[in-house]
Amino acid sequence: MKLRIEKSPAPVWFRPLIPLLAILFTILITSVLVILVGANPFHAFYYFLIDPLSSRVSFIEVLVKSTPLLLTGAAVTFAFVGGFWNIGAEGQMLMGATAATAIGIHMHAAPPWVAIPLMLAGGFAAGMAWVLIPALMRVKLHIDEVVTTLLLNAVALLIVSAILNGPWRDPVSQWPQSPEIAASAIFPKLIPRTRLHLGFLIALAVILIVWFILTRTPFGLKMKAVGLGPQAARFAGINVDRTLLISALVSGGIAGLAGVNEVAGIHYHLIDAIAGGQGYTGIIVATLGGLNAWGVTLAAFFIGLIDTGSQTVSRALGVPIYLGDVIQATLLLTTLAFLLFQRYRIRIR
Amino acid sequence: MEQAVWLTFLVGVLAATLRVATPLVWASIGEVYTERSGVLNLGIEGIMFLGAFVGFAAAAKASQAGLPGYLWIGLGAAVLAGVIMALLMGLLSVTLGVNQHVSGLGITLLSIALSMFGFRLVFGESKVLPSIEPFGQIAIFGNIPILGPVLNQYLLTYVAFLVLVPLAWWMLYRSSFGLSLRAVGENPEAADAAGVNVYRIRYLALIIGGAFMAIGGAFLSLAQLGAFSPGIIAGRGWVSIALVIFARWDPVRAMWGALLFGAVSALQLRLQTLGFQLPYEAFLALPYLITIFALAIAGRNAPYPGAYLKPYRRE
Amino acid sequence: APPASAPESDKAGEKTGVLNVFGAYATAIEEPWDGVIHSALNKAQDEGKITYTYTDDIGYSGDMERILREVAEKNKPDIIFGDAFGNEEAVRRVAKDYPEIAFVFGSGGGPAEPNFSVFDNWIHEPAYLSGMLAGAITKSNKIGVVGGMPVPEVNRIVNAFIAGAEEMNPDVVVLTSFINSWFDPAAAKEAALAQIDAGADVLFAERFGVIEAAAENGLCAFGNMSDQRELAPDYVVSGPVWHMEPTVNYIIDQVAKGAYTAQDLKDFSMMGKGGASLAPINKDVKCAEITDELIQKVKEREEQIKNGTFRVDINEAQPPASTK
Amino acid sequence: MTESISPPAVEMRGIVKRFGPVIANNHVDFTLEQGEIHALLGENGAGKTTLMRILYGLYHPDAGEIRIKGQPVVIHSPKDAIAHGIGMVTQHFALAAPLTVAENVVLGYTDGFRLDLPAASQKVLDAARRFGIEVDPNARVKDLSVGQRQRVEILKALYRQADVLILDEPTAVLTPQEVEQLFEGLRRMQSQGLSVVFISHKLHEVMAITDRVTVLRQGEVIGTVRTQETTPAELARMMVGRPTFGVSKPDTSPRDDVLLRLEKVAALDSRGLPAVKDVTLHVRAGEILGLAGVSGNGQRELAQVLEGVRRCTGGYIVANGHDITNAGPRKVMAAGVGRIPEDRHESVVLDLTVAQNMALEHLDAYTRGGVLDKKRMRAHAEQLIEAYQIKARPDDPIRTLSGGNMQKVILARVLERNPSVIIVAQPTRGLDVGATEYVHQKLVEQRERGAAILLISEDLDEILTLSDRVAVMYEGEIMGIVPPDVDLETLGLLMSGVRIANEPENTEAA
Ligand SMILES: Nc1ncnc2c1ncn2[C@@H]1O[C@H](COP(=O)(O)OP(=O)(O)OP(=O)(O)O)[C@@H](O)[C@H]1O
Ligand SMILES: Nc1ncnc2c1ncn2[C@@H]1O[C@H](COP(=O)(O)OP(=O)(O)OP(=O)(O)O)[C@@H](O)[C@H]1O
Ligand SMILES: [Mg+2]
Ligand SMILES: [Mg+2]
Repeated sequence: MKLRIEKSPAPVWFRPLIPLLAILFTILITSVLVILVGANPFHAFYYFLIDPLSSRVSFIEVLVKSTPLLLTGAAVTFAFVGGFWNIGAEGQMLMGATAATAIGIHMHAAPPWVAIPLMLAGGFAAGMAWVLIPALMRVKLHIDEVVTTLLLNAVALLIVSAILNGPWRDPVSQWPQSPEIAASAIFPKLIPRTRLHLGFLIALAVILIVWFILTRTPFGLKMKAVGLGPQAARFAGINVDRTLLISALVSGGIAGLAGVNEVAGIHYHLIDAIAGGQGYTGIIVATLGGLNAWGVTLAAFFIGLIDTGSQTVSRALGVPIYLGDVIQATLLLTTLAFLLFQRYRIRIR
Repeated sequence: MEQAVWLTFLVGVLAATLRVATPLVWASIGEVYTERSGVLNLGIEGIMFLGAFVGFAAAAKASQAGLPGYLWIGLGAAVLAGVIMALLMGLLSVTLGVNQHVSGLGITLLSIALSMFGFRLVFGESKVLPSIEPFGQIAIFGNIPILGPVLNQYLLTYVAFLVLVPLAWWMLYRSSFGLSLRAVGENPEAADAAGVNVYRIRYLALIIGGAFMAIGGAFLSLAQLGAFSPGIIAGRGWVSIALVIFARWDPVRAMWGALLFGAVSALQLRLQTLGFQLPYEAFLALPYLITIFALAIAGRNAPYPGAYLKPYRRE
Repeated sequence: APPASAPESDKAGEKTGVLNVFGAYATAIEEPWDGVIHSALNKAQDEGKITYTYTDDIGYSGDMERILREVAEKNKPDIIFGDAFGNEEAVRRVAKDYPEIAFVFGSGGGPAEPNFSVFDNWIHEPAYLSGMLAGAITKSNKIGVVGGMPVPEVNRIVNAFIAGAEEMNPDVVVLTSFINSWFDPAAAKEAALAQIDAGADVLFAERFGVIEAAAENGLCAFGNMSDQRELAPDYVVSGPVWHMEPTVNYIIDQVAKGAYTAQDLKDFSMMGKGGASLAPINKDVKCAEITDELIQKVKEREEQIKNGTFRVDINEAQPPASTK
Repeated sequence: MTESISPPAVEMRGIVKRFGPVIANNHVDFTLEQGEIHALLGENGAGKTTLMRILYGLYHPDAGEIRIKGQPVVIHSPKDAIAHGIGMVTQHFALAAPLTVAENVVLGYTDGFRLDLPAASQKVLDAARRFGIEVDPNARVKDLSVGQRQRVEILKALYRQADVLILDEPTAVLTPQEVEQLFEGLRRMQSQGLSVVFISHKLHEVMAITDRVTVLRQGEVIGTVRTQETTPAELARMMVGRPTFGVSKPDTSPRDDVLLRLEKVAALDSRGLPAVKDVTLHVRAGEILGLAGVSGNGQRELAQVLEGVRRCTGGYIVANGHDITNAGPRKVMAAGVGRIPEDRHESVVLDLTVAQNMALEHLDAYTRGGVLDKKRMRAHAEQLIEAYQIKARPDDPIRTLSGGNMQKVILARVLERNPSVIIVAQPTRGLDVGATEYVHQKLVEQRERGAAILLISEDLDEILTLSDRVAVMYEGEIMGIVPPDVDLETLGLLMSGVRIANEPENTEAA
């Protein structure tokens, strides 16, 4: 048997079905594992995909879960469109969270309308600062940013850990976690008795802005030109270095906002697990979302849903929590592969 | 007396350096192979994890069944697991041409999830970590004064430094497979036109790479620890990615990079014992910073494989 | 694997007989701290006192609060056990919103009215006894300790161990390394090997990975949290063990009676109430000779601790890298 | 006939190949006799490359049959093709740049697992000698010139004992001297029994080297003729379906005002070596100044300096009264300079649409209140597509356009702004007769309008028919400036670095 991939766009009516097919396929192949641990696959997938949407509380939790992914997804999208392969959203997010904490713990005297914008600005700046070195290395020395940004994630984590084990170690519990930020710096809740907070609106606003820049402004077109053909872009009079630098910095900044979001909306203090892989998930969100703002929005909700669902499954059916992780990873890979059908057809001969 | 203390210290550092470097040598040479063919395999962290788990689980089961060569059975199972993941990576990134960052990260997620799931499945909820009698160290040099402890190493360490590194170098630069591999990574169109099967070479590279990565992971569970735990890889895959770049895609330089990393880690732990209060984070960040620094020096000449990250499609 | 409960069974656990208990763990239950709680609850379930479900490896990135809220809303358990460290604020926030549920969490902080009780692994007493054994059997007068992170929970165990060693052997030097991780056995092993190179001939394995280093070098080691003898039957001498059964049984009792109040459950994790013990001393180790005289001495101390005539100091300061 | 005794080297019968709706080859029959040089002719997109890629196993035909030396064969991949003695030199070279010549040559054709490089080098050297090809087997391909790389490609095929050699537009990137060398090599190979398929758009080359010609049009064979029994005019008619006429330049003379002035301009190449040395040129309104020279003598770098994408390390440039020395593309364009670069892919973003590419150089004109005016971009593109007869829609990614249409897009984008200075390099490389004629026509129109045009080309015919004056460049220097009716011998001397007596600027004054 031989697989051949041919370029041939899928008919328009078929495209929305592709993610559904991916889900079906995933259910099919992971059912084996579900049965292996003695659970009913139908129940399992009910909890995975439907249950989180079936109650108001858990639906809101899906939104909460999606919030940082909207931001990291937007961050990665912005960079990738501009031709900057930012794998470092994780580290930029950590730096954003660190800056937000540094500001937040000193805001006891400040009203929220001072504290919150300050934290957002600080987080954005810190994310930008963390991507600055890889961006400059790319622009000035032509050094591939995939690796530099990836490596700086580890460095960011070590810096956070050093701060948390050093000056910011919680004075009471002695655990590596920072003091809590001031009450005025905490994002207000959008709905009482839920965790949905201001960060969700901020994330939607960021998505909207990213969409607008990418599709409606000359700078967006310049970014695409630089991303798709830097040489030709330069020939056309576009300042490639500047465009690349701005894409990278804005991307880092948005990732930084994701960090602010976690500190001010969820934890209220800094811990080293605050990014928890969500920067990497942002890459997945951006790619699944096809590097456009609406796709990213959908992908973030989707990942938020299966993330929530995976814990629900384990609890409801008493199966190891890792079953959810397995299904989630399988779904990711399957979707990734199935998305190809939008543009290609696979011929088996 | 002073002298003796420092000698023990030095010998200890050297021995630990080799130990710590071993899994990195395996994994980074695996990654050299895949990257030389033009595929960045970010699944490395997961494949090492899976190798560590499958190797351990198979060895533990074989040991329970009373099989004599249970450790080798474990190692074989780990290699098989690594190869399967490599095939999956190949299906995604070579055959289907999916974005390599995402498929690699996906492979890592899947491998870790499968390992943890498998661990529960195989060992249940154990209170004490299950363990096995691991590979012992080769003690034939144990009697040599001073250097004895340095040379007392695991078989897989010996294989890594004395067989794997030279063999990998030879394969890459002195075999026709290596030539095809380099050509495929540089210019798949050219290789294809010359009659080299690009897909086959990339799959082979991924398979070899996956096997080595899995052995790197299995070294930790089968030799160094004799146990498996969720924190077993702890970022060693990412370090290996850094080493590959630092080594400019050369197996011998990758070995030196791994040794450097090993030395830094060994030193950090020993200085702590001697009472030096150094922030350990600074030490751990060192290999990453050195790599970035080395890249900055190498600058625009960093010899990335020409087809790095690019899927190949004939039509 | 536990049997799959049908989706409808969520409403089970009316306060009639069997209590409905939920476990919420930040780490995998293979990690010993949570493992101890988990096994105590499992035992209670086996004895028919409770029905027990749990979620583990929840992590520290914001999922704990969601899971607790969902569980509180949907499953409506009578009691939730878990570890709060690293999720402290989130757990306390949820507890406040569900006063009808008993929240019993491992925590470094105090209890909170009306429903938030705290416990911790107060195993410094058996750690002291382990230290006595270690101090007595070291020949090089150097003992190594490898710990996870220098938090109070760990510090007080290590400090008690050191104190015990020093009681038996005033000349002893105790080296302490932290690997700054809860779960990196390879790093723990390397740290232990570093201590062996520095002359240590007895090791205290606060974390996994250390016993392997000791066994490989034919040296004695002490486990932690559970009896770890089976890891290396020839080399593991003993070690402090934590039991959650007293805590669990007490809470179940209180809740069933309707008498539950928020409190610090510290005492239930100490030797006096059977919440802590010294693992059976392994006389058959190949690394040292454990004399009856020594065992006798340790047993005496144990008795004194239990009847309150000897108090092991609680010192939560970070132990020095080397005591001398 | 002698050849009828031995079966043909290659026979392709009824070959069909579809790409979606496009039929690239429609029941094509093609026969290559042993020992002949056979030309494939046709407009862009006629299906020449497709047919040969099928023969070389790069594409799989939807229908049809292939016979090699009379035996029916199925060719799945280049490996099969090589096994049947077929070698192909593609339009875009298939070489791995960081590897050495020897490594590239033996790639995929090594015996055994062990790679004996010294022995391989020796064998490569032997093969090279046999066919009179000069290469250093240990040189890295990335250090070789285009001509040398092509020789490596040919060597690769010969090393594999090819007796059928396919050359897809081999002369498109060669200098006249290199073309001559190539032809010599081909004749030698022919004498040793090789059969050659030769694809070219240049009719005089076809007339000079081939024995037979097969003409394709829109995927179908129009006919096969003996070269000796045909004329360029007839071939052109077969290709295009109508008679063609060359472009003639109206007999107007340039005006006096110098619109483009280069004074002692110097620049480095990508490796940092001096490539352009003290070049002084003046181009006047209504004039086409041709810049001739063997490739690699600094023309490319000079063009890039003028286009604003390469640093000028000495001297200055004035265009239209503006100093544009190191001004960058934007200011260069603002000074009224239009640029048509050598490499089409250098000036369009392949994955953007036609409309986007047409607007890319002047985005400000399509911005309203900070927002992109997509309607205007589209309207503008539709208008240009109409005016320049481009076969494309505004929203097509430009990648999907043929070379000729892509060139028209670039031409439209530049010319619609009526630039007073035009820098144009290799404008018809790879274009067919019809498209070439179109481009030449447009350039002549611009000259009529009063633009100052610097035409850089390695195609001497092009230079000589279009230019008012011809400057010759050699190793970064201007050797002399001569009228277009100069004798070819003088031109040849200049191109090989022999300076003629009179000072260049003397001709300028005339
Ligand atoms: N890979 C492809 N995918 C889709 N269509 C293709 C592909 N390759 C060629 N075609 C189509 O096949 C037709 C023939 O193309 P081909 O490259 O064979 O022309 P050609 O005669 O070599 O042209 P040129 O003179 O420009 O080299 C073109 O019209 C083109 O649209
Ligand atoms: N991937 C592709 N998809 C669709 N059409 C293609 C593709 N690749 C090539 N073509 C078509 O094949 C034809 C010939 O391609 P080719 O690469 O030979 O370009 P060309 O027209 O000869 O220009 P140039 O020689 O300057 O590259 C073009 O008409 C182009 O439309
Ligand atoms: Mg062609
Ligand atoms: Mg062409």
